[in-house]
Amino acid sequence: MEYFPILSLITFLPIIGMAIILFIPKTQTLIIKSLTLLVTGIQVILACFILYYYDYTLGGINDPASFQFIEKFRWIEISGISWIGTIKIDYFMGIDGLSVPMVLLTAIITFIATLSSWTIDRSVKGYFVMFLLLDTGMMGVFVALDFFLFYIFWELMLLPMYFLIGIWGGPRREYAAIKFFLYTLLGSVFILIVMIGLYFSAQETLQDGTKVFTFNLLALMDTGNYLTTGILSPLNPLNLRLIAYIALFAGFAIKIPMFPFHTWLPDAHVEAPTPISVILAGILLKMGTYGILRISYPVFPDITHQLVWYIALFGMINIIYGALCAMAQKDFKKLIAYSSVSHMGFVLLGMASLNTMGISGAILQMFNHGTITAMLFLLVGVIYDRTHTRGLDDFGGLAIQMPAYTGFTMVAFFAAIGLPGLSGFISEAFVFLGAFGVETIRTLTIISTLGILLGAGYMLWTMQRVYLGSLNEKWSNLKDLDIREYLMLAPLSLIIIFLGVYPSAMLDLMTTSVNSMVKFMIDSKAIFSSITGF
Amino acid sequence: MQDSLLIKLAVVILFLPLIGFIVTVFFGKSVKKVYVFENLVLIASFILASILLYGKLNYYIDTDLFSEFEWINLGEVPLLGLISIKLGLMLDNVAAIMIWTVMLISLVVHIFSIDYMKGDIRYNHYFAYLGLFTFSMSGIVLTHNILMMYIFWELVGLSSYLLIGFWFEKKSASDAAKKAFIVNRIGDIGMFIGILLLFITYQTFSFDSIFIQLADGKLPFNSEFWLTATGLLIFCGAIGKSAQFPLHVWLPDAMEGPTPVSALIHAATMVAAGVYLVVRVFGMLTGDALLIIAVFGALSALIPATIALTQNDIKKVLAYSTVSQLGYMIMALGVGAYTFAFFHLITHAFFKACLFLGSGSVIHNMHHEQDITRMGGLRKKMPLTYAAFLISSLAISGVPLTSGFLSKDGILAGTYAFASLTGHWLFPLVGFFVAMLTAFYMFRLIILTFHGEPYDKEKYEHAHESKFAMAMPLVVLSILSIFFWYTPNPIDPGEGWVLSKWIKTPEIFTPVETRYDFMKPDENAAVDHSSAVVYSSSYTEAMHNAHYPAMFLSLIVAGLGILLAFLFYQWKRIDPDKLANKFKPLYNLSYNKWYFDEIYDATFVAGTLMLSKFLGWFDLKVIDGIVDGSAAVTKGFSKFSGMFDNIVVDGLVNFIAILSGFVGLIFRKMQTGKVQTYIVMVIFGLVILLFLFKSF
Amino acid sequence: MIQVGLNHFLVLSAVLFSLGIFGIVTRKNAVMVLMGIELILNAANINFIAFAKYGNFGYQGQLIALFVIVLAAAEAAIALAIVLNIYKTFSTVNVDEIDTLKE
Amino acid sequence: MNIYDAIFYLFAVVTGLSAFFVVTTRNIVYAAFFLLFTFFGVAGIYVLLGADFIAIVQLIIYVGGILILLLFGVMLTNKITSVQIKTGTLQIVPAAVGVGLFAGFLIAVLTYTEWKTVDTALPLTTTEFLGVMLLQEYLVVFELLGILLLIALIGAASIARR
Repeated sequence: MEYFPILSLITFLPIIGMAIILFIPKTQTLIIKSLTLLVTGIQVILACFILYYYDYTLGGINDPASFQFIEKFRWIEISGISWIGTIKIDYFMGIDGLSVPMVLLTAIITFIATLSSWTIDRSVKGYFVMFLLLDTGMMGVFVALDFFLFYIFWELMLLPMYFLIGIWGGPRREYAAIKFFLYTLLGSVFILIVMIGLYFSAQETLQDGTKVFTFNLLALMDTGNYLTTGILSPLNPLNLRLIAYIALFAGFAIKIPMFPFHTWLPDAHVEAPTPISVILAGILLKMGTYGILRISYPVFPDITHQLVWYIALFGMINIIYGALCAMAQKDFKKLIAYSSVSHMGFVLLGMASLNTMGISGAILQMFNHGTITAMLFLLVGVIYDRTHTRGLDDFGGLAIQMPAYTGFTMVAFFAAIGLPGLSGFISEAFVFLGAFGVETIRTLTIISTLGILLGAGYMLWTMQRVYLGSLNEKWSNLKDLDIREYLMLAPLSLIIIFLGVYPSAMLDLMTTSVNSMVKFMIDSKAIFSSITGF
Repeated sequence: MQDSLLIKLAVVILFLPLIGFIVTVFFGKSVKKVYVFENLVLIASFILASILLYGKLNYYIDTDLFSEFEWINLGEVPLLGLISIKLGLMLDNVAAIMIWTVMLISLVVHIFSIDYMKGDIRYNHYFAYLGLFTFSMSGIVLTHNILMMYIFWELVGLSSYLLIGFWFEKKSASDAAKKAFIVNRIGDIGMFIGILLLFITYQTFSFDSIFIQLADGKLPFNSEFWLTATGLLIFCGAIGKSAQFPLHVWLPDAMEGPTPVSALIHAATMVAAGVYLVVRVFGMLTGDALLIIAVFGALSALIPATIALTQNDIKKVLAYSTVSQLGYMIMALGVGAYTFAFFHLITHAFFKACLFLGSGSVIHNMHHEQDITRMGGLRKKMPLTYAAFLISSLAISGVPLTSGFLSKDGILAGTYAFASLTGHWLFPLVGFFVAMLTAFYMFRLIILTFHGEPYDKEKYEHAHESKFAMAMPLVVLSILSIFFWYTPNPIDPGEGWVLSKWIKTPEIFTPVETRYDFMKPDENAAVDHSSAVVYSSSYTEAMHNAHYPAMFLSLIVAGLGILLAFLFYQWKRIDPDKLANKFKPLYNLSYNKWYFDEIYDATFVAGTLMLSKFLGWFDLKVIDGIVDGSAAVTKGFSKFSGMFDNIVVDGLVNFIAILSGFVGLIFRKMQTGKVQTYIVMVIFGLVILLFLFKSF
Repeated sequence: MIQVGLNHFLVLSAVLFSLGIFGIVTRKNAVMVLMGIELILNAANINFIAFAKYGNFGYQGQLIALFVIVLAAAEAAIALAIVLNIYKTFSTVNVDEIDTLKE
Repeated sequence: MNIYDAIFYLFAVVTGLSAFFVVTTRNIVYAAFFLLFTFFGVAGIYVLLGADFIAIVQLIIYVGGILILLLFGVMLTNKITSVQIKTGTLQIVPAAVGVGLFAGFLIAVLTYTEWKTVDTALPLTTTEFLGVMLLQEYLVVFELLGILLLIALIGAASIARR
């Protein structure tokens, strides 16, 4: 396995699938669907391979030697362009404990979203082409270790998403798609600016001893690589790093989405077709937090330490505000969209703690939220397919008509409100354990615990309005789940229950990395104070 | 018998009901008879629990057994070192007795339910949920670790949610289920914060290692205040689960569930979990914390008792009496009467389960009539139920020869002794007053239900004694409400084996200066650490002195209460309605449950809903408005620039186009279509170029 | 008269080249156009070989000239085939009458 | 003025004149014959430049191949028996002016440029060296040319048959 480019394979496999689909006549929808299913299935298998060969003892984060499945070679090399000098960009992929859960999540959720896409009947070929392109973009973000490559994947995913919402979406799809596109594009611009700023601030020493400007994230994490005169160098007296950090953070925060940048989410979710909602909530939202952990934190440890309180504050606002907004919604999908806002707040809070428990809680919450919310959206999709309405007040008593469906809903709902024994609990508990241990954000943490209560409030209220009570006569001939729906929901609920009972399965993957990350953050605090003297 | 065997037995007991749940819930639809499996599982676990109890009390009466395994390992954490989270079981006498009680009551409820629930469309699921509940409750009882306790704590909440909302077609049932879960969550948040405090202080969740570190003088934030606060935060969990004031509102509503469920969960076991939690963490509660706990207990004993006086729903009366009795236990713990509190927990479990099952029997045979004013005279029709109900009522009222007398008298004596040592005389006062109220409302219940003339002749005629499966549990439980199971001496519980050998006051680990004065070790006794007696001798003495006065007083108040009940309802010497009219405000206050629901609805619930509505509006209009507004501004600007583009820029372009079109008209002539002409032109072009760039 | 050197050859090739172009441009008959093209190719060849001799490029110039000749042969074959085709289509080989490019 | 120069001028005149006649004569058959002389002249120039092999190839391919081909083209497209083999000219004046100017500039450029010349003494026979180069350094090109010729052959046949 040593030199097998498994990461490239898992990333570009969908592109290959896409190329093949382009040659299939568009009337052969079954073949197109099966091929997509095959491709995503292979991705899941590859992810399992990665898991199997993954070495739990290697930390990663800033140490290139302890990254795994590394693929690195010179990708773009343009020499001697006037004042810019030589441009050298690496094709650099590798994974550590931060990315492994995300790679796994992406593979699983995409596979399930493919199953859920079976009901797409409008221009199927185009849909799956876009779908697979999106898949590559998402996977790429999680394995790229070069900022430039990361950015390319980041942008690559934007376009198919726009079309997927804008063409296959609901009645207000154009509005939602454009809102999503512009919002995230705005974020990308911020990221781009900071990326370029970083590029001209640090130089990497190559093996032959020459120094070149670099996009290599690991090189950017080393304070020794920064030029004294670099724009974003810690030594630069202008101290633009704070502004750069905020810009970068804002870029990622839009994706999370963090209050007050969250309003694209409800619209996008409501209008997107079910599988796209699943991907949006299950994977895309994680990119924001992943980006912060992978880039913002280690590249700007000094600023991170300064701004932790604000990150926690926004986490708290997300939790409480999202929950309260969710309570006010009348549309099932919107409710879940706002619950995502609330749940991603836990991730922010956990990250703000900067200790092992908090950060592993945050990553675990990312994974768990991915599975739980994906399941919630699938569940909404199930009744939407049957009834073509999503109004919470249009239903009632579905538990009588669809017991199996209600059973799955219970699993998802109770996981979402953090019931022990289901995966949501562990991550929330870890987030709180971590955040509570930090003195500065303790008060915020205590306020955030209200989120657990509010979560129970809106989820159970929804439960009551949709599933309990007497059956609405209109729906007296609804059918319970079919085989395909079982296939989508059962694996997710198994994951949820398994991780609830045995969270170590996921936590062990990340502990070494999280520990080395925390260590890195602590060490770099000392390094920075010795450099800059604050 | 080896200790490892006992622990293994405990593990089996813990997981058997879970297996029952899984099997029953998955085959509930396809296999009609699967509930039999669940019942067999319960019988098996009850037998095992009996063996466990026997083994523990016979062979390991003074040792606590532990077993734990690593659940989560966080590895070498920077600054903190190795951190791992362990789960495990602890088996001490308290746990062994409690698990046996839980299993017994669960078993009788299962058997009772076979007939009671017959014909329900989700019959098998009902048993599955019971299995889930039994599993979670066993988890709470057997755990040695506060995180695990929290885990099972929430699972108990889940099963309670499922069972209260079992008849979810009724809106009131689903409302009650939701309310129960959310109100419990409020308490749980407090408990969770308490757990967080414990963890960041001690880096562990296990009770024993927390206690050891506490005994070494390690305090949260190095302050006694925070130790008190931690204790109280943990107690918040108990407030929620044991339905203590001010979170007691969910329990009466929870009576929407099937009656056997009320017996199992909302009377005997789950609500006792709160008390059990305080029992478990007793060693780390400071004097201040205990005092506040006692105050909450006293309030919870008093307020629901006054409410129970005027309620007409048979189950609601019992529900309020449950809250009141749990308040007793909490108060007892607060005043340091640890052993009596736990003793009362056990005895209460039996007689309250009996009362609920008895009421279930009545309700079942009266075709789901729950209003006691519409019953009456059932004594003749249902003698067995009546007898069981009567014994249990005597027990709860504290009449001698019953188990309730022993435990309740102990609690009252405890408050009395506490008052004599510290001067807080309000506690015994409340205690005795509530004892009278209890006797009164219980006998009011009995008289209205079983005595007198039937209200509804037709229903009365159809009523009959329950079948064996429903009657047997009543008999078993009422027999367990008689004194001789616990002590040979019907007036002194202290001589019984339960209190002298099985349950002992635990060691206190809090710093000496934070304890009640009477809990500080005596100077002369301090040498002997191994002694189980951790209180000072002054307490023992006070307790001894309190015993007889308390007993007589409690007898008097119980008798008074019963007498009043007979005066009011049996002999009708005093007209309750007239009295009610005379004290209209007080009556209304009691009848309307002190308006707790209304107040909460008007403040917290409405407030949250309004806030959420407002934020929903805010989000849609303001935040999204800003987004849309900026989009609109951009759009307007782009419209303007579009116009500019159209008229000015494009005009210019068009002009150029027209111009070039004109020129093109001229040059069009040159377009002959003959390649050769083009070549000539190329050549001219080349010449011109050469001329222009000539370097000579 | 000066010694014959590189410039002489170059001038000769320039003359040949110009004549070739003149032929292409002025002749009506497609075959004649082809002949002009051959002249141009020859002019180029002279340049190659002249530079090979005077520019110290060794044999590479000659080799390229060889390749050009080969290409010329191929070109002539194809071009004549096209001319034959045009003749079949338009019944003429006069390029001035074939002006479909105009439309 | 040595013999070398004389021979050069001789060939130059032959080439130039016959080329001039090629492009000016109205009779296609004559033009073809003048082309023959042009090729001969060019071959002579090659010899003067020390490229004996190329000169022979020039003769064989151009004279023996291409010229015959052109003649065939003439024969096939002009029905000799009925139609005159003469061909018209067009736009002589602008073409003459343009080409003249162009030629002037070209010659000016070529002569005024300072060419860096090294007069290498090439061996008398170049065949061997060319052969070695063709089969070693330029083998790929050589092969490609072979393929090209084949393609041209097939292509020409198929186009002509259409």
